[in-house]
Amino acid sequence: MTRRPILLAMLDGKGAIFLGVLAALAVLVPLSNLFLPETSPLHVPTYAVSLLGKYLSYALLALALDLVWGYCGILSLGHGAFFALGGYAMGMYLMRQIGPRGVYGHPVLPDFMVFLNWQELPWYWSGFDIFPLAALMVLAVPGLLALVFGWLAFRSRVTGVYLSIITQAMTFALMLAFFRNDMGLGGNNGLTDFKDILGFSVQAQGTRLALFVATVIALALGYGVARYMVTSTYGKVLIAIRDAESRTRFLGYRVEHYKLVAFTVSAMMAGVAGALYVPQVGIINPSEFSPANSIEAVVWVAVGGRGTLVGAALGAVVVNMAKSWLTGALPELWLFALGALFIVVTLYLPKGIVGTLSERREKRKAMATAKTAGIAAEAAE
Amino acid sequence: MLSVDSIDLHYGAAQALRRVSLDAEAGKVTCVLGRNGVGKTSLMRAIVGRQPISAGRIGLDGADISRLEPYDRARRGIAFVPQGREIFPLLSVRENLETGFAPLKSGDRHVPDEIFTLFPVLKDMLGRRGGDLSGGQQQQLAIARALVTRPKVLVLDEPTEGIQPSIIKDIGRAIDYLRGKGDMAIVLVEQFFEFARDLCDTFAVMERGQIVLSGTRDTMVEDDVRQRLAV
Amino acid sequence: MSRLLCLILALACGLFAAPVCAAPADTGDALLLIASGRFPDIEKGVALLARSGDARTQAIIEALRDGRLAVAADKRVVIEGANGGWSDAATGEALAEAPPSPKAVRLNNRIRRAVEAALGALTLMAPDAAARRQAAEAVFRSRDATALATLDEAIAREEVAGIRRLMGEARAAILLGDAGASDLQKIEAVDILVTRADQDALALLRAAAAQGSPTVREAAEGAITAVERRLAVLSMLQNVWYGLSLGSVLLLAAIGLAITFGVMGIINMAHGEMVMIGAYTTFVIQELARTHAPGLFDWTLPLAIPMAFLVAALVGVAIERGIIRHLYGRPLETLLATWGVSLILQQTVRSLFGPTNREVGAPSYMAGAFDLGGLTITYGRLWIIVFSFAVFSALIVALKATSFGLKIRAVTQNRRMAASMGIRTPWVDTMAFALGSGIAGVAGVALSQIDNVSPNLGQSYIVDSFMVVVFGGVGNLWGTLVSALTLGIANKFLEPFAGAVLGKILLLVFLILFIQKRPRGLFALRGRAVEA
Amino acid sequence: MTSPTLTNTVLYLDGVSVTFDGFRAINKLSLAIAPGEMRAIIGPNGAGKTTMMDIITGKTRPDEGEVFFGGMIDLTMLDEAEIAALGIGRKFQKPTVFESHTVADNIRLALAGARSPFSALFGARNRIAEERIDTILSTVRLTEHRGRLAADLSHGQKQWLEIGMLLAQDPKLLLVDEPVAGMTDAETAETAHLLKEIAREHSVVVVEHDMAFVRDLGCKVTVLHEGSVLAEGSIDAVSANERVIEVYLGR
Amino acid sequence: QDVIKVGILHSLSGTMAISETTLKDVMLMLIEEQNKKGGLLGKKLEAVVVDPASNWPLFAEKARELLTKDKVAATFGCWTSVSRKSVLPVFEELNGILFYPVQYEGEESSRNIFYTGAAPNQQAIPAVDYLMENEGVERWVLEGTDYVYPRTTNKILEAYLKAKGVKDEDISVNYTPFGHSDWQTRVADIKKFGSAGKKTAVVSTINGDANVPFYKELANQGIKATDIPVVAFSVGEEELAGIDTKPLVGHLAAWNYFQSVDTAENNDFIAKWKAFTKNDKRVTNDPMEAHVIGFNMWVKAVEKAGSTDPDAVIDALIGVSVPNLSGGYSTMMPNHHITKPVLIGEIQEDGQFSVVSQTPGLVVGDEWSDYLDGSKDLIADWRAPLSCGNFNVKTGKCGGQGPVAQ
Ligand SMILES: Nc1ncnc2c1ncn2[C@@H]1O[C@H](COP(=O)(O)OP(=O)(O)OP(=O)(O)O)[C@@H](O)[C@H]1O
Ligand SMILES: Nc1ncnc2c1ncn2[C@@H]1O[C@H](COP(=O)(O)OP(=O)(O)OP(=O)(O)O)[C@@H](O)[C@H]1O
Ligand SMILES: NC(N)=O
Ligand SMILES: [Mg+2]
Ligand SMILES: [Mg+2]
Repeated sequence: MTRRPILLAMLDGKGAIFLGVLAALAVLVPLSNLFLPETSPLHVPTYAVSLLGKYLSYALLALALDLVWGYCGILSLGHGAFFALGGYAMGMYLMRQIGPRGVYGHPVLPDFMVFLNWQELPWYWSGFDIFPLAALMVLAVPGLLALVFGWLAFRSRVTGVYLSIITQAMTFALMLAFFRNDMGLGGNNGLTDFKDILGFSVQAQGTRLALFVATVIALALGYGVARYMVTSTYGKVLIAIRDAESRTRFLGYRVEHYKLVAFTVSAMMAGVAGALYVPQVGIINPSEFSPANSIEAVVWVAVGGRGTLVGAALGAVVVNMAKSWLTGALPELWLFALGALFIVVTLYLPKGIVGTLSERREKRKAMATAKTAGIAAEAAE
Repeated sequence: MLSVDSIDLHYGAAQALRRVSLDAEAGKVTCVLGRNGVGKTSLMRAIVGRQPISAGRIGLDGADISRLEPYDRARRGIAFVPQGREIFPLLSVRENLETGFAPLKSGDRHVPDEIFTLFPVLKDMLGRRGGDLSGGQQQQLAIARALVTRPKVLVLDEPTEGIQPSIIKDIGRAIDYLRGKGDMAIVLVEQFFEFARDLCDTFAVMERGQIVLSGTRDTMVEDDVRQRLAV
Repeated sequence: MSRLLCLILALACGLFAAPVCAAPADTGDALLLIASGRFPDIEKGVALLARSGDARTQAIIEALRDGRLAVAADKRVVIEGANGGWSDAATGEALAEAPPSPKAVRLNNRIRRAVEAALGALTLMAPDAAARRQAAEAVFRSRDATALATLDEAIAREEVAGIRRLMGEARAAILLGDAGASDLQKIEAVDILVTRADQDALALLRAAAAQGSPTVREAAEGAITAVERRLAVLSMLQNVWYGLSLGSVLLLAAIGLAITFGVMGIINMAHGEMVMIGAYTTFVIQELARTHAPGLFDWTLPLAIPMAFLVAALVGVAIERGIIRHLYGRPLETLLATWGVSLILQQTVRSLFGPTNREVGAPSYMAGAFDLGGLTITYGRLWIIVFSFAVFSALIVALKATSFGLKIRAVTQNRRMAASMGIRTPWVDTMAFALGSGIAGVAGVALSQIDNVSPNLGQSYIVDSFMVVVFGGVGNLWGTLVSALTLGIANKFLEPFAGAVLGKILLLVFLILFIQKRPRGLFALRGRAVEA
Repeated sequence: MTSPTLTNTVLYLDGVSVTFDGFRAINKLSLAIAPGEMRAIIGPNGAGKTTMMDIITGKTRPDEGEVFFGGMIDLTMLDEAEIAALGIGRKFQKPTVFESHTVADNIRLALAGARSPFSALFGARNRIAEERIDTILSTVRLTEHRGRLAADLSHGQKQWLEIGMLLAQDPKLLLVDEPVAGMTDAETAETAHLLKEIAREHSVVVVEHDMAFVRDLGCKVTVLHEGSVLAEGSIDAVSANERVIEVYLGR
Repeated sequence: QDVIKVGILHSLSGTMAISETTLKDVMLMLIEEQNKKGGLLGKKLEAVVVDPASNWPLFAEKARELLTKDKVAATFGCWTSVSRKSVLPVFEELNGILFYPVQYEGEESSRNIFYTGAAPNQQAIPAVDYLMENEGVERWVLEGTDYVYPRTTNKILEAYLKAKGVKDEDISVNYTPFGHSDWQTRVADIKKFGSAGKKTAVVSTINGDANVPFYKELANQGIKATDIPVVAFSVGEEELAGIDTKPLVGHLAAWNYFQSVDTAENNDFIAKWKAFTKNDKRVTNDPMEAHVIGFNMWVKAVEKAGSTDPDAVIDALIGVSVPNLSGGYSTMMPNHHITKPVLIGEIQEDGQFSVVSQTPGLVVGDEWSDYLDGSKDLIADWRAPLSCGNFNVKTGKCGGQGPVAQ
């Protein structure tokens, strides 16, 4: 009985580099932001800290998606929904923190409710002023939705594009529902104009740094969880399911349970990502549910390398950095550049950035072993 | 007719064929024998163009076809019955057969009656989807489908696999009949030794990606071959 | 000035007590009012003109309607002829030279209504049947009591039964609202309107029920229930029709995808952009027609269909040759690449045609609506339904009955084996993708008639298209058909109860649940063949 | 049903029928396998042999009839995973292995043991398992391919890997569909030997067309034809049966 | 630094590009012109264009980028209310200046935002008045896209109509989602609602893409302006350019500017615009005029303050008066809204509007509606000493929108 191999396997080359980079970010970014003079080329301005934080929340979403898509073959086109739900849970907490500082000065009700003549908070808003409860909801709401949705779908053996499309239908339906003002969640405008988080101003430099560090930690933890899952026997079963679902059943594995665990964990990770995203960008609204957003998340994973975890995170960061930079630098041409990036990656890096790199490395290794094996074979003859 | 000249074949870094040469003549059955994983299927893949060769040359009627795409080789008369059958699962049996029309001139686009004489079971199943057939039925369909193209070279990779004894005999008779017509070269990969022995005009035994023994039926020493096929 | 004042006084008489104060209105006075440029005065001028009995009246009012009536700098009212010449409005005499800086008399809705009413009464006996029909409808709408006498005469002379009925209905409408009409006349009118049995009739009957004498009220109330019952049935049918037409739009949008995705297995995120390209092709053709051959405008759509097919198919060929070709066997990656393609195509169109909507007009046969036993059938929708079914049938034939279709299916089921059978797989792939793209382009022609022609056009259909294809069962064209129509009709039945938003949400939830029952769509292929 | 045959059978099929789109693939089939019995099933292509296995393993639901395991467990009520968990293992006619796993991992996944996601997540690996994997790999002669991806194996090697997985599963009842297809004669003999070994402690049902192999097995033979039993008995007896010769063996 | 940077925050891609791209172009034109005149405070202006891509969080990100990285002196941007809501905290936090050029729902006043589009009282209410007086409308369909602007506008209108004695059953309110494209059922319903014997009109707050299919369906089902007129608040010349307007003649729109307004300033502007875009067919519209006004006001205020320091400019802007394009002067009021004339136009065959009514004087933008319970007691006044965006005149207290806590 030994657990070491798993821990070791978890920390393979890629993983170690990844965690190392995250650790460095968590330390260096705040240091640079706080102590380097603004004129220094190494200074990270506060706005860039939040931007980085946003990329890293997206990275966590991509990681979550890769867990189900890369390792279990569930191409979810609705993961943005879990992200958005986590975001809304956090947004509701932040709204409650505004208190009487709203436009209409109502002690409890958010402005949009005052405006729509709501008399009291609807029941589903209660408790969101308490951070631990809100934090729980960040996990519970997406998790529960994933559990119910997954239980229905996996039990009925909905697979492949059929599953993809119903996840898309799910997020689409949620988008329409959240657009409705009657939902009591701010309609099209969503939730915005946040003031405090845990008593600190969301706009304060220190809060922004703390949120950034929290995101780094969440990403590292998310990576740890995902990596643990995929390197354990569980992960091998997931891959088996991806390759030959029915064969796995004939070995006695309850495929639906395996999928359900992965899907739910992944949804909760996405929820956390959304919750970290919201205070850093300052708004959550129904367009986060739009199918295009979820498809984009799939695109990040594909760019980075499906089934590599690190690649998914990297893909999210690369694509979003490119987007941030291009929308400013080439405002009228950036779609060409981004579109071209996607095409080039598919054509020349068929397994995504990380996937192709590690494949190259493995090939080199295989070449080496093949050589030695060849020698051995000759010797045997 | 078909000549394979000293070819190498790699899967990534791993070499599966080494300097393999083989000739197949019209009206003759050329058998390739060998244990699991020695490279028989790889050789067939090289012939039909599914896997590129890294050295050597494959010729058909004197022309070099080594670089041709699989469909161009098919159009020049190489038909293939792959290991694992590869029936088009959602096409009906009739449609599976009709895919063989592709290299034919429009006047020739019909399924020859002799095919149903060889495999009568197919006649009853024309409307059934290929994927629904039993394994043995699919194997028969795969051979029939190859024959629809009226090939010059028929490449069969373990055609008796999963077939009931009586039909194996039928297939043997069919191959014999096709050989008898004299215009078709037949390359046959087979593990079923007796079957191969009864049909072969020439044979080649493979080991570790190489041909280690070859000759004609008359010169074949059965025990040598059996030896090579033993575990 | 004083003359004008006097005129207005006279007019006030004319309007409110026409029978008593029958001051002979003068065309010149009317024109003076029209020349004033103030909307209320123009309106009065039209009314005065209508009553004048002058032979010139119709010409003047028609000119006003068409924007050809102008006031020159010298206050003279003039009419611009079709060929550019000018004539004096009052006399009809042609002017030797163009009047000084003529300014067209402006209209607003009130004046338009007055013009319509005036022309209605004037053209009730026009030689042209269509004009008479229009006139009868105008009178029905204006319910102008002064037209009653003309109407009676027109009814007596009318020979076309349909128009006579319309005129009778107009007459009934007037009488029902006319305080002077007897109860007997009103009840008679109620009976006539019951047979019309549409919303307009209902409105008139309701008004009568609210105001009339007890007997009239009773008759009207009975009539109202009858009409309402009929309308309820009609609204059901109307919903089916709406659903059918929405379904046919979904079908058109999805059908190209049924090939590229359903048959070829390419997750084609650029499908919507192919539709968009078709729509822009239509726009370009219409632009060309507008500038070079306005007479051919009605031919632009028939012309656009093959052109859109060709353009979209060519773009499809380029995409397939350049990108997709490298991705067979890696279906999921097609999603990434085609997403990139879709971004590029959108931006290309935005750069070429600008970000704003472009105008695609409706040829005459696409415009308007007709009445089918009480159902309003718009021509545009009718043609779209017909068209989508035609495209669907053509495609079924292409895939099921031609060797090309067989090859596409063979290639997509097992590319390697298809090649070993001698099928030129690259060629088949290209052609199949071109076919799917071309059909998407053709869909764009139809969609340009009902939706925005903008760079975002494709985006708005992509989600729905995938849903239709998947709901119907991937790879099953008939499934796509049934699925599109089902979703269309279900949507239209939910909308009146739940509203557009909730209706759509319900439909999506239903779809999710339905897939649990049939995990491979409506028309799932079953058996070993699928799992193999 | 508590008929005497029921209680002492491992597998009991009675009056089973199944129809696909109007085609009756299995027709009132009845069959009983005793504990520790080895049974060979032969029959023409399309007789319904594979379909029968599909029914036993829960892949196909019969239209009518009873299927009992261990005397009292109604298999028609269970799904594939539950049936496998009961101890019914299967080798497929067309070898299906997990292509992106290594040969060793394929075996590892098949190894008998807990199957729940939680034990897979939190259970530790153990050395005993590794040893068993080694043993099985050497039995199926894939030791030198241990670290290769299953996708890279040749057809015959995949056959062996499937057999290895079946061994690893260590089920009470083994359903083996055409194990020697694509094997050389020597390997065939080897396989027969292996199966006989296994049959000492397990019940085994083997479907095969290779009559020499069936003879090697030396067990009772059932001949299926058009979805029902045509003949049953020793290999010599059925080989001599006129009907069997007519529909299956040929002259 | 010898340039003054001006941020342009309009979507150039995504769903809103349809409307917003033009505003980016008009800003580029204005800046180019100003530079020709010698720039501002002796420095050249430099436009910083970014594309927030119709993505609301991206608006906030880009706003932050403009303010911190590019250090722009002022920003002209946003169209949808949600995009404004998204950037509002950013402008307040970083003390930037945003000119918002689109008609909107009101109920907001930020120290850092200048609202040059119409508030509901500068558009919706005059339009309804016109229909009541001139068309004798008694029955109302309030048809909108489901988001705040239509919802607020309709709420105000409902209150207003009821105050005018319109009965509940004569008002029908309906919302459809963004991009709604199948209008068959709705248009049929409107037709039905309109055939109850009373003169009916539709007040449309349908936004963006949904308009084209809506008008196409109106035309197809034969609803003419003479039967049921539709008055829209989000349909201008640019939107009409994508529609065949022949069947729509007579339908209305209420704006503070139309391209057809015949004044010297406007003719000059149109000429410059066509020259700048090198396109004879490019139209102008109301939000463009709002940007023209806003830009000119900013230029004047900077000159007045003698610097681009935000605090100075924010203070200097109040009271600045510049010519608008319809022949008068617009003034920036202490509530950060401006004075505007209200014009009602009817759609013409050529896609232009014919002005059929115009308010006699200028109307002051009312940020807190007098017709809503929560807001009728609120006022905004950003002058010292009040300096508050939501001062409650009843309680005498400033609500949450006081001076930004530093
Ligand atoms: N899903 C299905 N739809 C239609 N027919 C089917 C289906 N599944 C099986 N069949 C038919 O049922 C019959 C029995 O098939 P089965 O695979 O059980 O045969 P088998 O005895 O295993 O044959 P073989 O020895 O060739 O493997 C065949 O005729 C086959 O075509
Ligand atoms: N796609 C592949 N990628 C990598 N290696 C492969 C691939 N296919 C086969 N091999 C390897 O190449 C060698 C030859 O395989 P091949 O399929 O040609 O054998 P074979 O003689 O046909 O065996 P069998 O009798 O089992 O069918 C084997 O070692 C096999 O593992
Ligand atoms: N402010 C608007 N029109 O959204
Ligand atoms: Mg082989
Ligand atoms: Mg079988």
